[in-house]
Amino acid sequence: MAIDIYDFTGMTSAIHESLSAVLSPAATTIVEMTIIGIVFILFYALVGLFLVYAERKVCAFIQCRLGPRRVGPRGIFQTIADFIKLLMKELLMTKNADKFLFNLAPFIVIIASFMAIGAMPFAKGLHALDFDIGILYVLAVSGIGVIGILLAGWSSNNKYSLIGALRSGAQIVSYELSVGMALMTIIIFAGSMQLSEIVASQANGWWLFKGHIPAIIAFVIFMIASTAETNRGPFDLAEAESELVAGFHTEYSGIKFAFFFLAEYMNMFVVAAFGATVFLGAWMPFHISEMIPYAEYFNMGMDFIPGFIWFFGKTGMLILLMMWFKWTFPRLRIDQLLTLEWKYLLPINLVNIVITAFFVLTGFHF
Amino acid sequence: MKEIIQYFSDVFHAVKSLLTGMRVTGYYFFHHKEIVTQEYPENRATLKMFERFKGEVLMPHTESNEHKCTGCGICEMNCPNGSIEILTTFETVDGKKKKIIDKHIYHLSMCTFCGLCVKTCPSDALAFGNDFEHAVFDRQSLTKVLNKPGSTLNKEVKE
Amino acid sequence: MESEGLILFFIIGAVLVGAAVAVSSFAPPTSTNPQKAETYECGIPTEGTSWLQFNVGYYLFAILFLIFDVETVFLFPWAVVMREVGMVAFVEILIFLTILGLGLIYAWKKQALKWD
Amino acid sequence: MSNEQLQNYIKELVPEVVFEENTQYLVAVVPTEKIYAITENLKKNASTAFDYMLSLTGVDYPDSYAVVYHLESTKHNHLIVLKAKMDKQNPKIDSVCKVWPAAELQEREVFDFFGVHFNNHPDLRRLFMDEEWQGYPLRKDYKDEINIVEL
Amino acid sequence: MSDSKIQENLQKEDAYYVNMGPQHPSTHGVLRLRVGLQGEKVIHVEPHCGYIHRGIEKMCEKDTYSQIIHLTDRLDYLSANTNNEAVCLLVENALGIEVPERVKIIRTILDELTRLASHQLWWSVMGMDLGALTTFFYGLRDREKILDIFEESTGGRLLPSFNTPGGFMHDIHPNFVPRTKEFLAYFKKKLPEYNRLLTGNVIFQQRTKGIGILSKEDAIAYGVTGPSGRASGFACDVRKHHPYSAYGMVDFKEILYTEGDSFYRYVARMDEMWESMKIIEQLIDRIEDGPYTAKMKPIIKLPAGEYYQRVETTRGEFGVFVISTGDKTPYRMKFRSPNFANLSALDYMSRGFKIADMVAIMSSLDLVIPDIDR
Repeated sequence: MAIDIYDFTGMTSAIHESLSAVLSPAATTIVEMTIIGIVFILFYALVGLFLVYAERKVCAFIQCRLGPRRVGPRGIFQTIADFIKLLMKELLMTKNADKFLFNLAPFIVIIASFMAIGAMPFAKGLHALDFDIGILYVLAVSGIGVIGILLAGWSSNNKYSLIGALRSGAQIVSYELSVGMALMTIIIFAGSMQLSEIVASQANGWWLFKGHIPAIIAFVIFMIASTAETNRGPFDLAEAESELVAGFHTEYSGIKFAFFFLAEYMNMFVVAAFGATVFLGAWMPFHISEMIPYAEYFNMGMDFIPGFIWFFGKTGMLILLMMWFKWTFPRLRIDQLLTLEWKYLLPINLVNIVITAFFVLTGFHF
Repeated sequence: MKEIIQYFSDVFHAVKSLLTGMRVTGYYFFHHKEIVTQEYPENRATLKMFERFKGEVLMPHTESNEHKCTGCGICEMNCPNGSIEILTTFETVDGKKKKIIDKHIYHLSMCTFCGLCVKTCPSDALAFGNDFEHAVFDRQSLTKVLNKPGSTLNKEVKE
Repeated sequence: MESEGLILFFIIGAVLVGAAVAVSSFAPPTSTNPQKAETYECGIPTEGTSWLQFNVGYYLFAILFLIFDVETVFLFPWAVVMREVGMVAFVEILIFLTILGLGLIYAWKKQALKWD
Repeated sequence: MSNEQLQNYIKELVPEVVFEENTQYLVAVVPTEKIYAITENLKKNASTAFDYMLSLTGVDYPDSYAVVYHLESTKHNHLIVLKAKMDKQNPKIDSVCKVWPAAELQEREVFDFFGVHFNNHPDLRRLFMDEEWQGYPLRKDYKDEINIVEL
Repeated sequence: MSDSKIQENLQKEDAYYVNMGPQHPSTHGVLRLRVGLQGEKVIHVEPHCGYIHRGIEKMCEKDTYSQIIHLTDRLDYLSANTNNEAVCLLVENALGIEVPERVKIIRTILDELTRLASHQLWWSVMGMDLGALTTFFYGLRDREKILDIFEESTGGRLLPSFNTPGGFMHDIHPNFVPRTKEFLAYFKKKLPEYNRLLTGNVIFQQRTKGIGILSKEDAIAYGVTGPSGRASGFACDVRKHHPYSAYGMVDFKEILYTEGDSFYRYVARMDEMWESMKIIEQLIDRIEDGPYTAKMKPIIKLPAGEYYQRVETTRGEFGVFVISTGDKTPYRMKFRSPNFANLSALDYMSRGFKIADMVAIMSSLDLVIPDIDR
């Protein structure tokens, strides 16, 4: 069992109590909200900047390059410099664009990713939104993002953008199913849709290992489908630069473009964090079976590593995997993309759910 | 049944081929020694071009400020783009009027580095330099006079 | 900290974008040029409208998605209680998924999954 | 077929044909109005089978415009050069697009540069120059003070 | 009008038109394609050329034959050396000059190195067009080694202008032979990596197999030559059928496939790289000491007449057609560029496929735009 040496519950409740001691309940809520808001904005910006930097470094190393090196030591401030540059760029809009929707699209994309990030269990006690239908909530909210992409593509009044947007529509519509069904296997195992309960159910082993073959299949499908959902290569058809120049965000410039860019990375983080939560036990440390000699010492050592490091470590590994996909594979064509979903992932998924149910029924899992 | 076996073998081969590709990129991700790019402006000190690199046309001068150009105009005639203009003056040596070079004007902006001027020069007065950093703000400054001011014709060159 | 949290995240998302766009709309140097407002189509003026009728291929998949997504909604509650209900739930879902699978096979055979 | 056999075959086909002498390949100057019939025959006939058109060139000779066809047979590996001359006032010739689709763009190029009009060409427009361009640049009498700099 | 023609016109009316190019990532230059689409399906492709038309044929009419060399570099810049050689061979043949065997061998080696460099770039760009950006860097990394060989010997990386009528500008660098050998040893290890990364990839195969099929008859009729034509079964290798330079002295295989789709155009080029290495290996040890040029007059005048010289560049058959009046400049000079003929088949090949396939077809044809526009 995990020893709670890095429990944040005490800290959060202490803040809550000290605030309500001096303030009225309503004021307490407002102050707390403000704190959470500021923390999340900072966190969001930090993750975004780091991911952009990480992607550039990863792709550089894969491509026998050095990557950014000029701004700051090893180029770590490169993305900040890029952000400032993008902020200082003129916002352009084509004269034929639908102005309201054109401006609305980046808001929708960012808000969707923001709301999804709120539901991530970063560590014990650090969990802003913990609904009892947490999985469904994350699925629903991350599905909103595509509306932003569709709007962006349509309102630009550009043929490339329109094709890109419609591609992305067909793509998300298909892969939403696989993501949902892959998660369903874990819901069957865990018997709950609340993220904190799913995490708690993995205290003595992650579902990826506990869940046997069905969980591994579900994990693979989840990784493929969620890569597709975030519009990342090899599924980046919506912005396929060799065909559609930049797809749905062809007409966006400056900071508005930056938000689409940021949203893609944040969605990648959400998806990876979600995968880490559901399949790899979020902040739960890695434990080995008690049958192995000296396992308890090993497990204690693992417990000593703080939960949020586990969480970010797992998320980072999944993000690295997604980056690795992107920089290795050619892009799929739209009909192949749909074939992959409807002829391979979906049938396999349906069968996998039945197998999972059978495993749970017979108790044939750890 | 055959179709189902085909279906699963397709999946298997697809995954296998994808993993093969990922192994290649994964190898380079971890082997930083394979990185081939250079950091160009910082490595100026160590950057060495091959000696034959055609960067610009030069007229080598000796220490005593002598060049070999007689002003014959063969390079001007051979240049396909008109990048070379030769202006000559007359000099009186021993009572005889003699044609010498006044200005050997070279338009770097028009040069395509075909090498015909260097090749056809009868007195080997021209050579290629290795400098490749020609970016300037003003197009006029790419027009160069190759013979240095006050330079004279090397005595060894036959007319 | 449930529904108000939702609103909070909605607001901070909107504030983040709004603030950045506001800064960006007056901070950068601007220049006006009618060319900048042209639709980008590789430097050539675009022909006709860009809001055009599109191939039906996409919509077929959207309808299929609708069918399967509704089924998924049925599956989620089942998945939660599967462990408690036991055998009955398993048999029921087997029947349900068989019908669903037959539907998929039907669509497959009818070439509905083939993009044209 | 050897060059002589080819020569005889074409001579039989079109008696007016003139063969140039001392040339690298067999060069036949054919009557312009019969170019389509000749090329079609040369391609369809199994013993000649000129199925591959290497190049289609426009030439501005001092006395006439000409279109030069380099034809090769992938089956028999023989090569022939056909030449069709037109008067300078109103250069017109039949298109060979139907015989070799490769000719479509090449004929447009010749039209663009020499102003040779190809009858029955599906889409005879300028190819390289602007639609509004005046004159035909590869003609010897073409003058352009702005774009052509004499050295 | 026939039924099919009416059908086609109806489709055209139904279509909407998208311009790809002149400023588009996948046209590799400034080619403009006006693409008629129905949904994602391509029903009509209309090339608009001329964005980098420089009038090289007109310029040639007032240049001497030595000066023309530097213009041919700039046609198909990826097979610059071969283009140079075409003009040199034409002049040599017209004048009846026999160049030393050493020159022939070195020319052939340089040709094949050019071919390798060009195919490496094509491989990089093909991967990039299909969305695998990493290939671009791997291909360029290996191409750099060839460019170094060129730079050391000729002084130019991309545009060497090394050939002159009769031979070369100057002698090759002493390092030429060891460097080429080193490169061959290096590239033999890297080429299988290309296959592992891209050729075997299931996504890549799905994207290219059965796409843009060109039958042998169509390939001949459209004049599609080079690896693109040979993938359709059109035996059009000038090196084999009309050997020039040292190609008669070496043993190599003409790569022929019958499938004629994008994938086999790809495979044909990959196989050609092996053949090129084979040719270089056979010749590299046969370079003997000797003169680097034949004796030439300072001013070259071709006897009056009409000449045609064909060579095999990286993309197909390159032809030079010269009409000389006995002057030191040609009366008319025409370049038969392989890309121009290959482009004419693009419309026919991409009809009925998707817009993404059109990009794959175009990159499998390996078009170089300056060669089209001239």
